[in-house]
Amino acid sequence: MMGLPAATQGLFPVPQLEYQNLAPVLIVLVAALLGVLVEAFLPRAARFRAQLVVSFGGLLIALAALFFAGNTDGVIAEGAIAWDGPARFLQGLILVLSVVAFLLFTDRKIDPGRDAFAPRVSAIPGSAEEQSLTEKLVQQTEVYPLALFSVSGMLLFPAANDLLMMFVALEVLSLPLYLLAGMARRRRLLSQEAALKYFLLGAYSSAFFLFGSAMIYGYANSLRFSEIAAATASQSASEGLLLVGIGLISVGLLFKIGAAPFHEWTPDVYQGAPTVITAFMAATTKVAAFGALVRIFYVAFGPVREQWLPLISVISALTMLVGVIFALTQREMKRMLAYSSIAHAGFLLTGVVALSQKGVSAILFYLVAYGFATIGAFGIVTLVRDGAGEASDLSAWAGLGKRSPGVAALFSLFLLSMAGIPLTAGFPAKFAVFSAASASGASWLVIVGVIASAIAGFFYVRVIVLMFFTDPQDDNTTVAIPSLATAISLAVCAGVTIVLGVLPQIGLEVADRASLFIR
Amino acid sequence: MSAGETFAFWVLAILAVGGAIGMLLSRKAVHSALWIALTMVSLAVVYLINAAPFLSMVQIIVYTGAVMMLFLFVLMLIGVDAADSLVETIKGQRLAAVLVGIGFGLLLLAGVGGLTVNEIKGLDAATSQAGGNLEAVAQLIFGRYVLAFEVTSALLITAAVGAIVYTHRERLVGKPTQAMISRARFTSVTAPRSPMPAPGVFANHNAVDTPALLPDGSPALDSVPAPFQVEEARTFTTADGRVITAVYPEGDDK
Amino acid sequence: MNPMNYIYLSAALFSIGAFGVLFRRNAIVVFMCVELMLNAANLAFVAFARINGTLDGQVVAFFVMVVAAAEVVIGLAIIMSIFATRRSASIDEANLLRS
Amino acid sequence: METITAASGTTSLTWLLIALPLAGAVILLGTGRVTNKWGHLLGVATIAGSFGVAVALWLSLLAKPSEDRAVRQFLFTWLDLGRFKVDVALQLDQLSMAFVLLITGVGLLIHVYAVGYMKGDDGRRRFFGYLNLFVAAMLLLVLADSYVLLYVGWEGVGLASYLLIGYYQTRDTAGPAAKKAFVVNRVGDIGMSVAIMLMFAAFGTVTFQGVFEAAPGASSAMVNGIGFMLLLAACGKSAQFPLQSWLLDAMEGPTPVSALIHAATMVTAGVYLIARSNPIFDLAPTAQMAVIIVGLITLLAGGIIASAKDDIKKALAGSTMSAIGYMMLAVGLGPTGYVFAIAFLLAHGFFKAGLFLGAGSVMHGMNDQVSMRRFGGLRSVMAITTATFGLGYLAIIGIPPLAGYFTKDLIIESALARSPIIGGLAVIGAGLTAFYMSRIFFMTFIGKKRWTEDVHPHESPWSMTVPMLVLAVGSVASGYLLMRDYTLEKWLEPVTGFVEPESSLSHVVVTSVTLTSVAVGIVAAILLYLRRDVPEVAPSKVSFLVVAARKDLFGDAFNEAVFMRPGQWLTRSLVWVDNKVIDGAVNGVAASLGGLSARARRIQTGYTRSYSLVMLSGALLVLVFLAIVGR
Repeated sequence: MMGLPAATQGLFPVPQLEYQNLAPVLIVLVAALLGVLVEAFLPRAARFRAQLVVSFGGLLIALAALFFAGNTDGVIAEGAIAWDGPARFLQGLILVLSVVAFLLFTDRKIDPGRDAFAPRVSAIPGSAEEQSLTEKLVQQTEVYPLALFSVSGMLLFPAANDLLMMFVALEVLSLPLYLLAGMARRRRLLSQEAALKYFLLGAYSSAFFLFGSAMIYGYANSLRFSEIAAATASQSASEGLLLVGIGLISVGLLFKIGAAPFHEWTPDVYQGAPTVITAFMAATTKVAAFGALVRIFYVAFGPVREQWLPLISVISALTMLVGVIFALTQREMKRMLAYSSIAHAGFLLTGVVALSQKGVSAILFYLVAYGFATIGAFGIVTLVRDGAGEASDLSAWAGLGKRSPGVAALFSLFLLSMAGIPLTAGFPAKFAVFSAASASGASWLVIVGVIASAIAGFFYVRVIVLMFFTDPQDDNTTVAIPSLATAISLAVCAGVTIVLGVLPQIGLEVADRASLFIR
Repeated sequence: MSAGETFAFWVLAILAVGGAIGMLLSRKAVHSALWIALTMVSLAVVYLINAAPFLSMVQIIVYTGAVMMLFLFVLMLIGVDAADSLVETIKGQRLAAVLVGIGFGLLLLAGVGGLTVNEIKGLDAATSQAGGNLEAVAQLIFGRYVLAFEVTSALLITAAVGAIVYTHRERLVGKPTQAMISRARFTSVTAPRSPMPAPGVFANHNAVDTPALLPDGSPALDSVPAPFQVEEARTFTTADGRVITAVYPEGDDK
Repeated sequence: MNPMNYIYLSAALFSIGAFGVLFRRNAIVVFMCVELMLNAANLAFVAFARINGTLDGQVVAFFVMVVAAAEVVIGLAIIMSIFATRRSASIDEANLLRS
Repeated sequence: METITAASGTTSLTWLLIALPLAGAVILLGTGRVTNKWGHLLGVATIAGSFGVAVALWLSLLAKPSEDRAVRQFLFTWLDLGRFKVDVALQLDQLSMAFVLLITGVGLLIHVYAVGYMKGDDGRRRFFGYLNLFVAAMLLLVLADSYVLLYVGWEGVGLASYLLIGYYQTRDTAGPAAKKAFVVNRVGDIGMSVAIMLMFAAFGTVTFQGVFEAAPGASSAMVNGIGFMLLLAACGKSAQFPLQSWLLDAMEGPTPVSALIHAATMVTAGVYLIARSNPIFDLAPTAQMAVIIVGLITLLAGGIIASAKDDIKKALAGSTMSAIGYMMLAVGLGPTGYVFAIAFLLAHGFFKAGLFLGAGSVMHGMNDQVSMRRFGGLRSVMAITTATFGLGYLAIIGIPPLAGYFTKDLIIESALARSPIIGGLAVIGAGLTAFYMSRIFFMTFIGKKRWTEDVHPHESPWSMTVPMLVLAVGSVASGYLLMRDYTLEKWLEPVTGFVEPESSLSHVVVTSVTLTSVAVGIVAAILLYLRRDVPEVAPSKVSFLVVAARKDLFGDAFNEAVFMRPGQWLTRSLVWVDNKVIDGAVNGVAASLGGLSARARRIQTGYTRSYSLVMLSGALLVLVFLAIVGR
């Protein structure tokens, strides 16, 4: 305080920042900045290793910091951040999933000497420049700081306690993803298109979110969730503002989780983006966005639940059905997984509809199961290749069980978990959300959910049947030997999927303890 | 609310909506950009009326000054003259867009319209303690919303890194020296040995997008700098009255 | 004058922007429409700040301008890279990804 | 209702039963080539350990008074969602003990046998890994204390069975066979999962104890519904009508697999399920009647199919179906039948495993040929196999005093006590058994040598013959040991209850009727297969018509006409049912959903503007919805 005149000191209270609790976010941000500095000052040859040290170091230290950050609930950072069970749980989950996904980024063995990212994004696809870059094994490592920036936004998103923080976190997590989506090494045109679509539609949706926030601000005269809740409890006039606000904020958040009818970007972006990025964002974005969605609906709009609950129920049902029905006839593996992730958003929304502590803990558990299975499944997709890169069409997967039983079995494990078959993490997850929803009286939604699960089981099992009971259709398909990092990543995903399937109670108890929002 | 404000509101509202509609209906992207700049300036004035002088300035500097300039800059890069075709290619899109757009707008207005405000609380109370709008806003930015402010820096760095990654072409080999360039020119079969004529030479225009005329009277297309080599045919009259049409072949390396 | 007029203006501008995204094909113009939507939201924030007597709305508007600036840089970078490849800024031509 | 105490002392070792083979499976399947050299020995060792634990547990149970023998070992809570709680806990009582001894005992013998049988096969380590996995899953199935945990074991054995049927990946037929087993079993699984859901809905619990305590309070429709669903599950797993079609194809697996899984243990899981659920079935007479009918149809159909098959393993598979049909019939009879069903099941475990191992031994000596038409006269070169197979043959057809006599005759007796029709059909089944078993024995070991030129039959190595000898001893003695002085009745009575069948016919009469039927069967077989030459190639249908026209009705043509065609028809109709009805239903739903999906996909045009149009429409609908519902 030395330089400040006494009068100013009195006028302006120094903001209180709980550094211990904010440490995970700040550490990831610092790691991202270090990553940028690495890009700026280190010679090209040394960057890759330096980025690995910075990224994994940052994420793991952040995880450790989260571990030691303390369990006392409270509103911190001048009210911008809610430090409670769901926030801590989801931050931990996002960090772990990021580590697992980052491991996939590092693979330079599947495509020998090259990673999954374009050597130079600005190079025109098919040009001589690009070719020579590929031959020279030039790699681009800006991916790591960008992804770290995104992680920092994801950490803030589910912990944000006011609409402004939430909006900023939304943008911090989204902007790097728009960029990352366009960086695939192969099929550059598709990748660029994915980036464009993701960007335009993402910006469109965040405009809705923002306008909704403006309406809520006008209604409640505050951006803070607790004050919005207080305002909804007391006021009766100007319902219109509240409804428009809830509606438009929903649009923004439902877009991020990929719920119908705001889901259409999902398959295109998941397909076009580099598969490792798809793995990363499919898992972590959904975790972060669900955290934010649940917080805003439970904390800020909790008192007016009867106004939005029917809406979310209908969207939940619609999303489940759209996801599974569109997935049924997909021939492209990544698109199929994309629709499956849409369906999962629907299943998760049934947990939101439960609107109970059990519902929250079920969602948390489901996000764990979903996150690991998703990274695992997309990780496997990177391994199955043909001459032009990843073998995208389903036919390439025929007979994989004969060619490479281990990979096929692992992929089946992840699919079975997504289908919710017992002894995989997906079963208790689905069971938990459904039972929470039915306990809250949303029986019809549970019935729709069960039907959707049955249809979903069909296309998951179809892939398994294809892998194990069908003869290979062409000999171009090869299964690449992954690097150690990819193998570790897949092993972790498989391990979590099995352990949480066999011993789900462990996870459920942790989720239960972490399921209380503070206001 | 004073009559003056009412008057100002209507003027500004007409300008803002006019700018928005102008943006919507201009065939050329550059015109759209200029129209939307009008809207933004109008909004800056509206902010001023609404006791937000700081924002008004930021709106001018950041939006109209930086953001719109960036738009225009990119438009220049990708071709100023590019215009949208008016033919709708997606079946039913236009009709559906109009219906949904109007429906949405009406619903939004209806939703908002439920509220009647009898009095404006005004910001005097909020700002007086801090000693002015700027100070009050600053106290909020660096107080209540300081974390968001700090985190915004991540956005700006992301933007910078992203722009570099997407557009920068790092040189992997050394820059060619003048000797290398000369050698390449004289060993090449097609490249002209002599310096290129400047654009506009011998033409009756000296505009930079008009090709020079070669001694045989034909236009030297290469003399026009690449960004100005547009795909449409260009007609011009030479100093001796001949009419020459210059067409750049499509897919030409510009 | 009803101070809600500012909000009506904001809603109108927002709707025009939202409609423009469906209507225009040039990616840059589409993006301008999104910017218009953000501006509309800002107007609502500023007007509500005055109506309600708190400055938070103005602060949000300020943040939105910062965010928009970053978004514009990224968006235009992506559009530029697509343009470099396809020589076209039409979003309709980018439709290789579909079912 | 039995009282269940917490496991303590020796019985707290129950979990080891499952843990040992499971650890074996994990090591063998998880380590890769490192364990190739000694993997099979580890596989045998874990089962031996499990068997040792089983014997120790058995002794400790014997030391307890009869009512206190049921123990429950709580392991951990699997899922606790407030209203729905599932513990992972094992229940060891007299019924599961009997199965545990059978599974580990026969399992051990077959593991030993497989060491010799699979010698030289590249995938031996993998094979033993699967076998261990199977044993672990099967033990979990019989030791579970709730339907959910049982279901886990149920799926586990299904998985292991599927992996083992498809074990010979190079064979073209192995894949489809595995697929068929997979698909048909899923139909059964639907029954299982619906039953569990019904229990959960009706009783709020899925533990055996909880369900059985609550069952008397439930409506008759509910209990019958659960009963029918459990029966459907049992039909799938035990290859009972109408879900039997997969078992014959399952013989594509290596022979030890056929012996262990598709004869002695897994296929009896359905019988176990119904015996275990006896408090439900006792309350559900309609479902119980259905069990009897299914059992009767299968025991006859299985016999007919077995009579027409030339492939030795398929003939034995038909015989297995038929035998399990007997067991189903018995469990359908209620408290008079449960004990006899289990008795026959245990004895069957010995002699059918022995028969399969004998068949395996024959194939081992005959270059893996399976057609009995190319066997004959093998007794001269394979003395031990002939002897052990012969004893198994005599045991299964019920010649006194071998195992089949003591066990199967009791089933027939109680069936006759229930109704003369049921009993009569069971007696006919006994004759049929005698016929097809004699046919197999004669065609394989007696009569002329019809070998192909390149085979040089020889006796199998010791590792294979010793298990066969042990099983032969079991085939001879198990029946007497089990039924002497009501041993098994007393043992199982606390779990399943026991009521002495009240027959109007005396024991002697029943025995003589049955033996007469058996004698007719044997004589028919002698006339058809010993007195006449067996053609090396099965007469084709055309030749049948020609031969029938020459009035040669008592020759092979008769056999073909009477046995093979119905068998074929049955098989075909079942395949038809499988293809049309089951697949058809699935495909129909899939097709209509697929059509919907294909149409719906047109929304996904690839145009960003259409996506934003859908988004804005969505936003519009959201606002409309909120405006209507929210106010």
